[in-house]
Amino acid sequence: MKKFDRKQMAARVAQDIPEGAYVNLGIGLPTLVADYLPKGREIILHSENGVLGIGPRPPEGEEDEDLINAGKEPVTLLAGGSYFHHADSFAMIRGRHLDYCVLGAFQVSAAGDLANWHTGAPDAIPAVGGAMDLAVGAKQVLVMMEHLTKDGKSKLVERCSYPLTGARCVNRIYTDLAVIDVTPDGLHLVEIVAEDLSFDELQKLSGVPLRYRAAA
Amino acid sequence: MKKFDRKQMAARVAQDIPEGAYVNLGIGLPTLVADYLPKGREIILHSENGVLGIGPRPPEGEEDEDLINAGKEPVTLLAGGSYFHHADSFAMIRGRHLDYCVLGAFQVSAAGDLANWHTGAPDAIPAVGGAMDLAVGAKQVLVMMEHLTKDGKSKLVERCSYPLTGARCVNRIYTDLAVIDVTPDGLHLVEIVAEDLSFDELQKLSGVPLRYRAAA
Amino acid sequence: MINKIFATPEAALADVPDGATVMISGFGGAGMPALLIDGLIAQGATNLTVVNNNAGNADSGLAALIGAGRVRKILCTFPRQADSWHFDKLYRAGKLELELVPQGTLAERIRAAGAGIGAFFTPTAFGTRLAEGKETRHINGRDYVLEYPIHADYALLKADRADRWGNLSYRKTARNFAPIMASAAKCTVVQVRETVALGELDPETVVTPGIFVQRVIKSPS
Amino acid sequence: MINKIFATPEAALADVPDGATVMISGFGGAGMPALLIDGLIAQGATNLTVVNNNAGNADSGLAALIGAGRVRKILCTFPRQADSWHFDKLYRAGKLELELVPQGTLAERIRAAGAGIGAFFTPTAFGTRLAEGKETRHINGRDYVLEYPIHADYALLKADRADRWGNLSYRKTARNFAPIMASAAKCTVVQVRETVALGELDPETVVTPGIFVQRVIKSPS
Repeated sequence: MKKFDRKQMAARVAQDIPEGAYVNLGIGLPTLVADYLPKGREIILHSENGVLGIGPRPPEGEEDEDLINAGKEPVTLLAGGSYFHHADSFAMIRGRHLDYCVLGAFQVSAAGDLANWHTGAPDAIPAVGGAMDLAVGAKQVLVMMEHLTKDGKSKLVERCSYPLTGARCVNRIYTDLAVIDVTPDGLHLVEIVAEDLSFDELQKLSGVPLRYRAAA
Repeated sequence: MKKFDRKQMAARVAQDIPEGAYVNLGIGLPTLVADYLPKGREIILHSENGVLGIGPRPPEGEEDEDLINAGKEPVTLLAGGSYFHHADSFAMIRGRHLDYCVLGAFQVSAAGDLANWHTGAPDAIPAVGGAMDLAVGAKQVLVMMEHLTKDGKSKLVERCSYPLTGARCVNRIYTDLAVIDVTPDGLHLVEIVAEDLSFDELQKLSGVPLRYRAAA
Repeated sequence: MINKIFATPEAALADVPDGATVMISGFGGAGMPALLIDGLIAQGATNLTVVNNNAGNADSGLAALIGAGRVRKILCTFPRQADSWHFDKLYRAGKLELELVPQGTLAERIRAAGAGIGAFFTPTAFGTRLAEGKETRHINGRDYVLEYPIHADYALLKADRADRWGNLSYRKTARNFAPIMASAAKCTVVQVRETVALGELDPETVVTPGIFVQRVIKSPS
Repeated sequence: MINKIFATPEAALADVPDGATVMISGFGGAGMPALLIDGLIAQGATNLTVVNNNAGNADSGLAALIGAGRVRKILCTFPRQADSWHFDKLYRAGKLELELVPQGTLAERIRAAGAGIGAFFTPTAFGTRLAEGKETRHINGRDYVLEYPIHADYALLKADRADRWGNLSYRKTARNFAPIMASAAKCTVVQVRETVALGELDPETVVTPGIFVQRVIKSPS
């Protein structure tokens, strides 16, 4: 079996985002999706710190400390971009104006519950950012994560053991092994992306039953 | 007895508005206050349709249909003025950022209840505008009205018979006869403005007991 | 390529169904989308619920839509005007339902719809006839009334300039209700004085980002 | 003549009392009012409640205020950072209270304070640990959590340009929390890159009208 690497995962997510979509890419792995959006497809990226129309990272030496994304990385603004304050930015999110958000995850449950902000460790310093708003607000919540934890456990679970970010909010999951839809009757496999991985093998690596479904 | 005319009433209200105040002048009689603000005293006028820093009426022929006040009259904008949308405009009002509003009234009660939007007539078409927001929002609610109705009844009443605009919201009342404060223990006379009117005569014309009080 | 600029009001309004809730911007004449209202009259949708500050003046714009008998219900703050005769007549005849809303509550309910707020407590109208039957609550020394969002199927708006992404700027007090209505409707249609190339609107001064706008029509000059 | 421009941060911050609630703008470094935070440290007020997106980075700005032991409680959304060591140490020692708030709820609670809203229902955090103990309600098919406004005694903000009435414009994503914090504080103090003559800011592009601003300080260039 050959798993997708991070770049392949980002490209696979990018492929599903249509022309004209308004999209928020979460901090970390999801940010990588921006680099793989198909050329010529106009997609408008939002960041919760008050900007629509994010462009590529600026060339070295041309960073502007006043122009950053939610991950506090320097970005640029495309022609047609705009700035707004935090309440307006989250009005866009909470008011269901974003077509997609792409979030990382620790765990996703069979019901689409998302856990991505807290490991539940009693001594951990919690931090939530905009994840809970994105989870309830975006029209389509896409999760992008490795299929397994570092010690080989499935991140797809019957019930999240980590504290929830949002309940029943995830629509589609992209892992390094597969693309999986969350439906009212459980998880449906859209596509196996890892090379030389059978459905039965994927099922064994997954903590919840998967069903076949024709790709959307 | 010689009552104050409308201009004298407006000038008397204007005299009490201090330098630097943010003020909303209601439609009708209160709008007249703008013409009597003391020269050299910088006062910033707000209108609920989304403008701060209203200047005088434009010269004939220089009206701009996109620059109007809440009474839909053409106005101008002073240097330092700004525009904003209706939700932001009423955030200013409701959020207690306006120092003063000046409103007309049908009736004011001894407790400071205000009735200024509806006569209670069953066949009347109601209209409320921004009055209820101003009544609860401005730090100081000033009422400007004639002391008596056209048929000689006191507009100061024990209890409003007309539907309320706001409860216990009025701070000071300016009539063509007197200036009166609303206090926790009833109405206090600040000043008689009509010529040749004694306190006893004023009391007879008023539907509620008035007390003397040193002018503020 | 994203292009929200439509060629004609007919095309931009073709799918408005009977029974739709339609927000219309403007405060008096300032910001009233006359071209789009005329387009809606020509289009023929009826049984509409309209959200506007007023209930029409004289015989054009919203008053003409009301006069044509297309409006079932209106949510507004100040229907009664010297020249609101079309409204007055149908209202008195019991043919037009009115929900009278204080102006700031109207604005905040529209904004709440756009911002995904389920309900909010406002001090406005507490203790008055307009709060009768509504849930109230005493919070931190003050009395409040619970109010719910107003969502719309369409918003018909007027702005000053737009680009093909639907970013908008406005002119003076013609801004009024348009930015919040844009956020509260499923389909926001905007008539503008001028369309400009992408990037011509200063990103610091875009008042309505294009995410809230679906269709743009340039007014004939 | 109205003149909100102060000569020094000392003068603009002289009256901040111990125990004050202080909002501080900025998202990371963008929009962080470093001059005013340094002024507050020098001024000496302690036992403060601070509202910010984060809990300080490295050893300057908010981190320095926390490191100096002046903060009793912080309301923020993302305290944990690679370089939030001042916060981490005091928090782990039980010397600093944390109220963790989802970012959109933090923004909306600040906006609600400025807008006179008594409380609001938001869908964010429903069913999560951050909604535990809070009132919830099912409205029109969706679940919501009741949230209350956050008021402040002072807001320390950074903007780009200001005039003597306190009108403000911002630069790019440095705008972030400043406009809503300006509305939520009894006394809003702003450091700006540049002060300009009245009328120099385009009235269409003033982001924070001066009604929300009490004091302005020009940053040394």
